[in-house]
Parts: sequence; C-alpha cells; structure tokens
Amino acid sequence: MEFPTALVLNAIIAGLLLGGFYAAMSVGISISFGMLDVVNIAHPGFIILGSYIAYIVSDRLGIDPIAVSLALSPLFFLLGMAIYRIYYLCFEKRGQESLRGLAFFFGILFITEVALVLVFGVDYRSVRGAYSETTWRLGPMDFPMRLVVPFLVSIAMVVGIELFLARTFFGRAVLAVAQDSLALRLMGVDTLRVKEFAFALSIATAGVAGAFLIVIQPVQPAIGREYIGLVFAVCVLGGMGSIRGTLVGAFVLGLAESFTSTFAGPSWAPAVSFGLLLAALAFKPSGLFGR
Amino acid sequence: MEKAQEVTPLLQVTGVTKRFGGFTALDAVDLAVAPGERLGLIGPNGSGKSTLVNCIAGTLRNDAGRIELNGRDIGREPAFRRVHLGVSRSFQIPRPFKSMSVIDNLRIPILWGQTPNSADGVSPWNLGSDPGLRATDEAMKILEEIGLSAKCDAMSGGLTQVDMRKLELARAIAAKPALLIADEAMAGLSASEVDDILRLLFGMKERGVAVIMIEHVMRAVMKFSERIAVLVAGRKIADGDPQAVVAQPDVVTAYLGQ
Amino acid sequence: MSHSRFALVAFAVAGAIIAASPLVPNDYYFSAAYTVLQFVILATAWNILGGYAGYVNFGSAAFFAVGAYSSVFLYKWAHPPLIVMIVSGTVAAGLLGLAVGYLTLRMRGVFFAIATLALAVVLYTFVVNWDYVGGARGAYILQPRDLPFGLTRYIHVLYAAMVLMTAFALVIARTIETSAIGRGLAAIRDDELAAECAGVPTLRLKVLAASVSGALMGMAGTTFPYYLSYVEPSAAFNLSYAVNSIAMPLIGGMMSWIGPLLGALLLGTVQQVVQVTVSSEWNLLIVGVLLVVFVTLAPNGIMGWVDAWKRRKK
Amino acid sequence: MKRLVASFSGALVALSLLAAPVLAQQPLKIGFGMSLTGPLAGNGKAALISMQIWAEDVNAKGGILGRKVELVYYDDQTNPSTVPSIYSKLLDVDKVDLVVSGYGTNVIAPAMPIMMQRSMTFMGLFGLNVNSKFDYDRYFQIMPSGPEPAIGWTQGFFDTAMGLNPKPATVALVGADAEYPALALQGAREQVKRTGLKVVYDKTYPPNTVDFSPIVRAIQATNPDLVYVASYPPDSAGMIRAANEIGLKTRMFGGGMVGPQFAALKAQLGPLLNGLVNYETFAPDVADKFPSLEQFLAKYQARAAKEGVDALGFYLPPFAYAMMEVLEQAIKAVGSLDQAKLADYMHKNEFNTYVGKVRFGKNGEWAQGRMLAVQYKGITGNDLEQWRKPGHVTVLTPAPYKTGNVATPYQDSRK
Repeated sequence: MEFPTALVLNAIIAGLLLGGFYAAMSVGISISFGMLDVVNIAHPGFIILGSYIAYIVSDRLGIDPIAVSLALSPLFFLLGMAIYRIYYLCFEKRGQESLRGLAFFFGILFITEVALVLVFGVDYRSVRGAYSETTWRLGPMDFPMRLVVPFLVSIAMVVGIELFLARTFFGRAVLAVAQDSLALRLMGVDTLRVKEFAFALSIATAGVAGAFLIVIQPVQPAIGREYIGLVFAVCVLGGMGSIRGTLVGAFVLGLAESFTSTFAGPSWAPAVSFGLLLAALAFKPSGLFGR
Repeated sequence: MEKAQEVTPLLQVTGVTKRFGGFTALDAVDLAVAPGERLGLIGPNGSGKSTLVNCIAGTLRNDAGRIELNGRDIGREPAFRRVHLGVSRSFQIPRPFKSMSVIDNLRIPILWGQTPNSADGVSPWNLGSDPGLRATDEAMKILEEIGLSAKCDAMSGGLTQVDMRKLELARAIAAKPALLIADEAMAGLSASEVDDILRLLFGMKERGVAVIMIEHVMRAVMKFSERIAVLVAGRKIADGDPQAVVAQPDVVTAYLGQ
Repeated sequence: MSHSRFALVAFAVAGAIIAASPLVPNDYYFSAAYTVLQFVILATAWNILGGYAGYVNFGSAAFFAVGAYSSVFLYKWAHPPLIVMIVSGTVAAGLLGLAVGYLTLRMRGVFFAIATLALAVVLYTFVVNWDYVGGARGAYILQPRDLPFGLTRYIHVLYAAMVLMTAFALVIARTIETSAIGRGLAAIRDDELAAECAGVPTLRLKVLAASVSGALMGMAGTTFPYYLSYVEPSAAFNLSYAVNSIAMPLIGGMMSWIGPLLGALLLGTVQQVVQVTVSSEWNLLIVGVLLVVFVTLAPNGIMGWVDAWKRRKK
Repeated sequence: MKRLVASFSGALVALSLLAAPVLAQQPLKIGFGMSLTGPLAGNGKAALISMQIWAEDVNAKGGILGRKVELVYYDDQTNPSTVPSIYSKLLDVDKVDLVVSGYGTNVIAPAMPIMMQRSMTFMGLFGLNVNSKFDYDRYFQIMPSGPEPAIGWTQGFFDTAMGLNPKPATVALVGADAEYPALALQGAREQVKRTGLKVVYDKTYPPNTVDFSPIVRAIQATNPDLVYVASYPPDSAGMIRAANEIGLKTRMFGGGMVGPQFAALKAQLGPLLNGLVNYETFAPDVADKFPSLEQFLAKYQARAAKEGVDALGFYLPPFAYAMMEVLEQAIKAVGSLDQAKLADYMHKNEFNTYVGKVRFGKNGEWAQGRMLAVQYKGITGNDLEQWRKPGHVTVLTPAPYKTGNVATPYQDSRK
C-alpha cells in the first residue's frame, strides 16, 4: 500500500476538518455528561432540531445557516434550561444516579424525532451556504469550504467555551460543580443555577452543531440516532469533563476515520475509531485528559 | 519480658515500601504480629498507617518488601483471598452496603469471608437455597456483642456515624479472621462506648485472634496494647513495650512536635 | 421458596401456557407474545449484570445479534435443529459476556458502559463484512416446512420455544439473586472495595454475572432469524434492543427478578398494542412519552413502589 | 321498567334489519405496513400518499366489486422485527381482504412466511430479489428491475459504458454497508464478469459516513475508467459533492445512487448533478411514453408539500399507485377476491398502468426490466422548476425510451 504524499496530506486535512465537526457535536456532551453526569442520550436529537431551525430560518430569510444558528443559540439556551429544570425536579433532587436520566432522555430523543416528523415532514432537508460549492486549492491540497467554515466556527466555539470555563467566575463554578458540588454548596453557591446554566450551554452548542450538520450533508429526523455512539465516544476518549480532551479526542477519531477510509477500507472506519476508544479505556480508564 | 520462643509469627512484614509517584508513603517498614497478640499501631496523621493496612489487606500492592501470613507469602494474593487466609480489616471511613439491612451487611463476610473450606460452612458458590439465612444466629451474636442487635433490620445507609463505625468492626469480625485490623474504630465514640469496643477486642484474645489497633485515643491504646509500634513519615521509629515506647524521646517529639 | 421448587413451578407454568395455546384466537397474539417475551428475556438478562452488580451494559444489542447470527451461521453451515441453534447461540454470547466480564477489571461505571457501546460497534462492523452470513446483503433463513407435534404454523414453535426460554431465564435470574452469589453481587453494586475486603471474589462474580447475562441476551436472539426469515445487521443490532433492555428493568425495578419481568411485560405490551392500533408516527411519540412518564413517576421502578408500600404497612 | 326493555329490544331488531343490506356493502380492506418513522420514512410516506390518492380515485368511481376501498395500515418504523406482528394483525384480527407490502427488501421479506402460510397474493413495493429464495408463486413486485433484479438494476450503466469508444477497461465499485447497496454491488460484480472489465477498487463504507472526500480520493488514486456507486440519499449527496470538490476524473460516474431522483437533492445539488449517469424510473423527457402519469403527478405534488415528502414524486409514487392499479384491474377481471385466481390472472396478463405496460415473469419480477439509465445535463441554479420540464435528463437506455447519447468524460460533461 503506497502512501503518495498528496493522499496523505489530504487525508490529514480531511481528518482535521472532520474532527472539528465531531468536536462541535461532542462538546455539549462533554459538558452535560462529562461535567454534570447527565447522560443526555437525546443530545443528537437536539442537534437535528438545530439543523431544522437553521434550515427553516435561512430558507425563508436567505441568511447563512451557521450565522442563523449562532444568532438563535439563546433560544436553544432557554430550551436547555427548561429541560434541565424538568430533569432536576424528577431526578437530581431525589439523588437518583444518572442511569435513570438515560431512560428519560431516550424518551426525549423519540419525542423530538417524531415532533420533527410531524412539523417538518420526513423529506431530506439541506441548506447551502454561499461557500458550499467553493473549494480552495493549495497545491495538491484542497479545502472544501463546506467543511472548512464549520471547522473554523466549531474551533472558535470550543476554544471560547474552554476560555469561558477557565477564566470567568461562573465558568470556574461550572468546573467546580463537576468535581464536588457539595463543597460548592457549602460556599454559598446556588449549584442548581450553575448546573442549569451549564446544561443550557450544552444544548446551545447542539443548536450550532446542527447548522454544521445540515450544511455538510442532507438531514432527516431519524439521523440523530446514528451519532449517539460517536458523541459519547469522543467525550470519553478525550477525558470526562475536559473540553481540551474533547477537542483532541475528536481530532483523533476524525483522523482515524479519514486514514482508514483513504488507505484501508472505509467500512472499517467505525471499527478502528471505536477500537481506539476501547484500547484507550483499557489503558487509561479516565480518558486522555480525564480528571 | 520472656523471649518469645521461636514460634513463627502470624504476620511478618519485612522491608515494605510504597511510593505514590515521588512521595514515599512507606519506607522499608518491618512489623511482626504473633498469634493472638494485641498490637497498637500509632503515629500522626499521614504517617502511612492506612497505607500499611492497605498493603497488608491487599487493596494496595507494595512496591518492595514481603508480607507473610503464617510463613506464607501473600504479596501476590488478591484482597478477598487474604480475607480467606485470615486477614480482615475495617475501614477508617465507614463503607456500609447501603442497599442492605444491618444484618445482611454481616451475611456477606459470614458467607464469603470465612475460610471457605471450614467444615460446617456450605460453599457460597453452591446454588442451593440461600445459605445467607442460615447465618442469622451467627450474625445476631456479633450484633449483640457490638450493641447493634436492636437495629438488625434497619437499613445500614440510615445508621448514625457511631453505629456505622460499629457495623464496620462487626463486619470485620464476622469474617472470623486470624488477624483483625481495627482502623480507628473508636474515633468519636463516648467513653462508655470505647469501653464496650475494648471489651469486645479483648474478647478476641480468647478466640486466638490477633488485633492490630490503629487509634488516636491514647487511653484505649495504652490499656489495650501488649506492644506498640510507631510510624512517622513512613518509617517505623519504635516497636516494643507500650510504656517504654511512649517514653522514647523521638516518639514524644514526633507527637508533640518540637 | 427453594430454587428447585421455583424452577419446577416456573416450567410447569410455562408448560401450561404452551398447552393453552390452542385457546388463542389467532396467530397475531403468538407473534406479539413472541416479541414481548423476547424483551422479558433481554431485560431479565440485562438486569443480572446491570441491576444486581450495577454494571450498565450499553451494548446489549451486540449480544442479541451474536445469538441471532450464530443461528444464521449454523443454518447455512449444517442446518441443525432449533434446539442446537439455541444452545450454541447462548454459549457464543456467553463467551462474549466472559470477555466483557474481564473488561470490568479495568473499567467501572460509565467507562464500562461506553466500552460495551464501542464493542457493539466493532462487532457490528465485523458482521457487516462477514460474507458467509450475508454481511450487509442480509441472509434468508427459511422457516422449516415439517413441524413437530403436528403444529400448523412455525410461529407456534417459536412461541413455545420463547415461553420455555423465558421460564429458563427467570429461573436463572432468581436463583442467582436469592443465593450467596446474589448477595455478593449486591455487595459489589453497593461498594466494590468493601465487598472485596469482606472476602467477596469480586472479579469472579462479575465475570460470572457478565457471562450469564450475555448468554441469556444471546439466547433471546437465537430464534430471531427464523421469526424474521431475513436478517441483516441493522435489524439484529437495532437500537430498540439497547433502549428496551435498559428502560424495562428501570421501569419495573432493578432489585429483584420481578422488576424486569414487570417492566418488560408493561412496556413491551404497550409498544405492541400502540404499534398495531395507531396508524401513524404517533406510535413512537406515545412510547417516548410513556418512557419519560414511567421513569419520572417510578424512580425505583414499580417494585420500588411495592417495597415502599410494604415498608409503610409494616 | 320491563316495558321499557321490551320496546328497546324491538327497536334493536328493526335497526339490525335495516343494517342487513348495508353489510353486503362491507368495505374492501387492503392492509399493509409502511415506514412512517425511522430512516426510510421519506419513501414510506410518499408511497402512502400515492396509495391514498389511488383509493380516492377508485372510490370516486364507485369502488371495486361495488365495495368501497379502505386502506388499513400501521407504521413499521423501518424496523423489520415489527413486520410479522403487523401482518398477523392485519390478516387475523383486522381480517383484511388483500395485503400489499411496505417499502424495501428488509420489510418485505419478513412478511413472506405469513403470506405463504395463508397463500395470499402478495404485491411487493421495491423489493430487490426477494422471491429468489422463497420461490413463492403468488408474489409479484412492481419495481421494473427485470427477471434478474440485481443485474437488471445495473444493466443500463454497464450497457452504456460498454458502448463507449474506446471501450473502458477498469471500474471502481463503491457502496454503502446496507441491504440495497450491497445487492446492487453484487449485480455490478456480475456485470463486470460479463463485460470483462478489471476491478481496481471495490470497497464499502458505513451508512452514517459524514465526509466522502477520503473515499473519492482513494478511488481517484486507482484512476478508473468507470465509477459505479450504490448509495442512499445522504451518501449520494456527499459522494457527488466530494467528486466535485476534488475534481474527480473518470469517463463515467454514478450508477445506483438513490437520492438524485428526489426533489430535495435535485434542488440542493443542482449543477453538481451535471454529467452524472444514474438510474431513474421516470423523467419528463419521456413523459410522452406515460400519457396518463401527468394527472397523477399533479394530484401527488399538490399534497406533497403539505405532507413534507418528496416534492416531485418521479421515483416511487407512480409505482406505489401502479401497484394498486394492477390489483384493481386483476380483481375486476377475475370478479372476486380469490387469491389463486388473482395470482393466476396476474401471471398471465399484461397491465396498463400509469408507469406503462406491466407484465410479470419469473418469481413475480417484471418479465422485461425497464430501469432508465439517464445523464443529467445543462442544470443551472438550484430551483426545482427546471426539473419539471424536459431537456435536462438524457435517457440513455433502454432503447425504446432513449433520447440521446452519453457525454463523456465526466469532468468535461460537468461544465
């Protein structure tokens, strides 16, 4: 199997671009699951919801879908708060361990899927940004804008969240609540509001990731189920509750998939990615950057 | 003090070292316990007492040195087999089985902890009807001694801190060990409760059970121990008759800190 | 009740149910019952590792598929009788359970759950690329023509087999639960370190629980190829097996074998009824809403209510 | 109180007498499972709407055998394990008079044992090669893939390719790890044996692949003359975008892509479709061959937007309607619902339907396949209107429908 340089270079680029997209999909899980121990299986469902909202608004007003999703992220933020409030009343308050939340969110996943079918119908939807058909060529390497723009916005979002969590008081409170919410409560911090804020943030990222998804490929309500495994794998591989880890985990899986597809058989890409995860878990159970 | 004739010690710890990254928690510690002997193990917090207990019990693997029980090296044995071989420990911070009642908590060590080839015991792997029920009277006897028989059906998760400590000790005793390690079993108990526990631990002697008591309650340690070993910063700085050890200058400075 | 007597009662009831099948008005009820009982076995099996020992398995669809595809392999290779397929499928899934059991050596809690999910994806990719059993093209498994005991439809054979397998699974689950092993597993669930220090051989018990749980989940899948006549990977590795095998014990109650049985009968029947009465996408919506409602109202499952009621009554 | 009961029961008797004649007018119930949720809901919903339009048309003309037609259906959630229960319920509880299938091989096959046990005449909707194993003489299938389905499906692409001058030598095969694409690739491999082409790439990819550029680059590295792709809509879009983004150079590209037939992808991809050689079941350019289809499409397209399904309805809807037309004509000809007579009639006769003349051959497949191989050309912009009018879809094969020759190589015909 020869490795011509052009193929290798492009495989790296494709892997990084894909990794950027995977990071946007998984950063929400890294917050809700990694930090708050909320097993939000419905996260991909909210991503698809984001795709549809971006589709409707940009279809009507002709604005770029990703811009629309960023503008509408406060809406998703409020949705996230409402969902967390229900989750908190039903589970967190009674000290239920996170497994119960799993079944709760499976129900939410089905509800969002059918709601999308009822409201938007079952046809494939897709949206074209102005850049969807342009590709930058730099020597042998090509950079399809359809993947580059989501990549850039995704990196900005993930790095922004990392800085927010590390630099601001509220951000540090979110990190603290992940480690020891009891200690935080003793210091007079209203942990409910902190957790609610963090979960709402995770749903806001889902809305934005939805716009990336619909720009990259056509979407229909049931596609969400395909990504459940992936988003949790990236979060755990990267390390529970570590945003930096999620980014690295996403790149590792993106590159693994891209190289397997290019040089071996694309059919084996998921087996390679998840095999990597299994190996990582066996040697470093708390993930690459886990706490 | 007559020289203990050449009887092989129940527990022989030689040169045990344990490091966590750069920090040396145990530095070549030697310790011997004769069958039925009452040993007090004291030392300031962070001196390595719990680490030594974990190495003996098998929940931690010592980096160097040997641990022998009745002359047999148990260094490679997993913790549960060390319990079968006769080493049973209680936890400094109580760890009850929350979903079970107090008496069910005792059924676990009775069924699984006692040396499996004991004559009367049916092997726990046997899928006959629940042998746990036959362990009732044995469990109740221990609960009476420790003063928890009234709460035998209470959920262990709901016990007070003090009762949880008693349950810890009761569970360790229920495994019928040859060597019982009581890790701060009396912290926070009232004077009368300390006396109850002391009476129970003294009772261990008749059953031929050696006891390592790790305590800060000096009154209890001095009264209980036939011998005292002192650990400071991972090293054993004294081992011998209680009165002599306590009077030793470096022990005093270690404790009172000059 | 002693284990052997419970086993006798269970198989007697199973025999009675099978004997009563001529009273069933038509074949639809056999088909629906087959599916509901399939979920009873899956939920009961999942609970042995998930409920008793506290290790959550996200990859139950993989065990189900190992059972199904071992039957497909045998059908193509030697076309043995059904009982041979059931036994070998159960053993194959049990071996996978053994491997998963040793995973618990390195991983616990959520990491174990994600590892089983990863294992399911890896297995799915192998089956997709395994041409002998049809791979992505799928394999046709034709129901035998000559039926034993003069039965007219093969669904009766599948239904009877499923009833017996359900009895077998319940007996195994209850035997484990009400024995020293069950107590050991409960101790592991509550506090694994304390259990180890109380003399419980935690690794051996976890491996036993994982193997038995895996074997029974595989058993639930062994007759699936005949029921479906055409098996392809996405049918055998379907999300509904992963979802239901976790949701049903949660809803019924995870502390005893009765919980998963109740949860599976309840949620399984509701899914069957809704699926053939609501002629639109609303049926999935109803299942989703019920899942949310059940889980919020019954935090410790239905058996949780029963225990609380009993304790209040005492 | 007694008197009241007497008069009440009297009224009941009268009522039942009244009801008697109506009983004979029992509705003619046709039962089926259809994917209304899950990945294939798009096709399921489109087929359902077409069958409802058929039912309305038939009932407007007074129903069949004097009985109003009623559709009894349930959602199979694109999950094959729901199919046996659904069809048992339809036959045993709902006691439907006739059954047809859902959309696609993996929901048709599980219904076969039940159909064979009850010897029902069973009409399949787009099942690929289902009956070759069951060998059931009352199974019929409406997709025009021909006697050897997998080969018929790929015939157009390879016939066109072998017609090129100079003859192509190498071919790359790629498809999704799923039921239809795997069967299509199997047909393609048989075509390769028949034509003596050399396979330089033969790999499959997981259905939820997001980025297809690595795959297309690996294919480009083998420098094939032909690239045959068997894919589902999201993959087709991804594959076509990647081919454009990296500038794929090959003589013919396409083959078995599901997706470009649907309005959503026609609008989204627009000019990117130029040069693609793919299969279709209808094109405005051959509308003259299917005179009555226009009025059906008008009715379908009116409802499609509201129901959120494929806006054009070229691919599946006409066949879902045609499937019911065949049953309607057979029942009227036989004059009863006797399954044996129906099957016999359907084997022996030709049916005139919206999708043209239908005659069934071996295993209930079409006696003569007529999958259209087409090439898209001259598409500008992303509006849908241009697709409704002829001029953008050159039909290459089969001969009776041919409207032009293939433009090669792919990278030039894309301009």
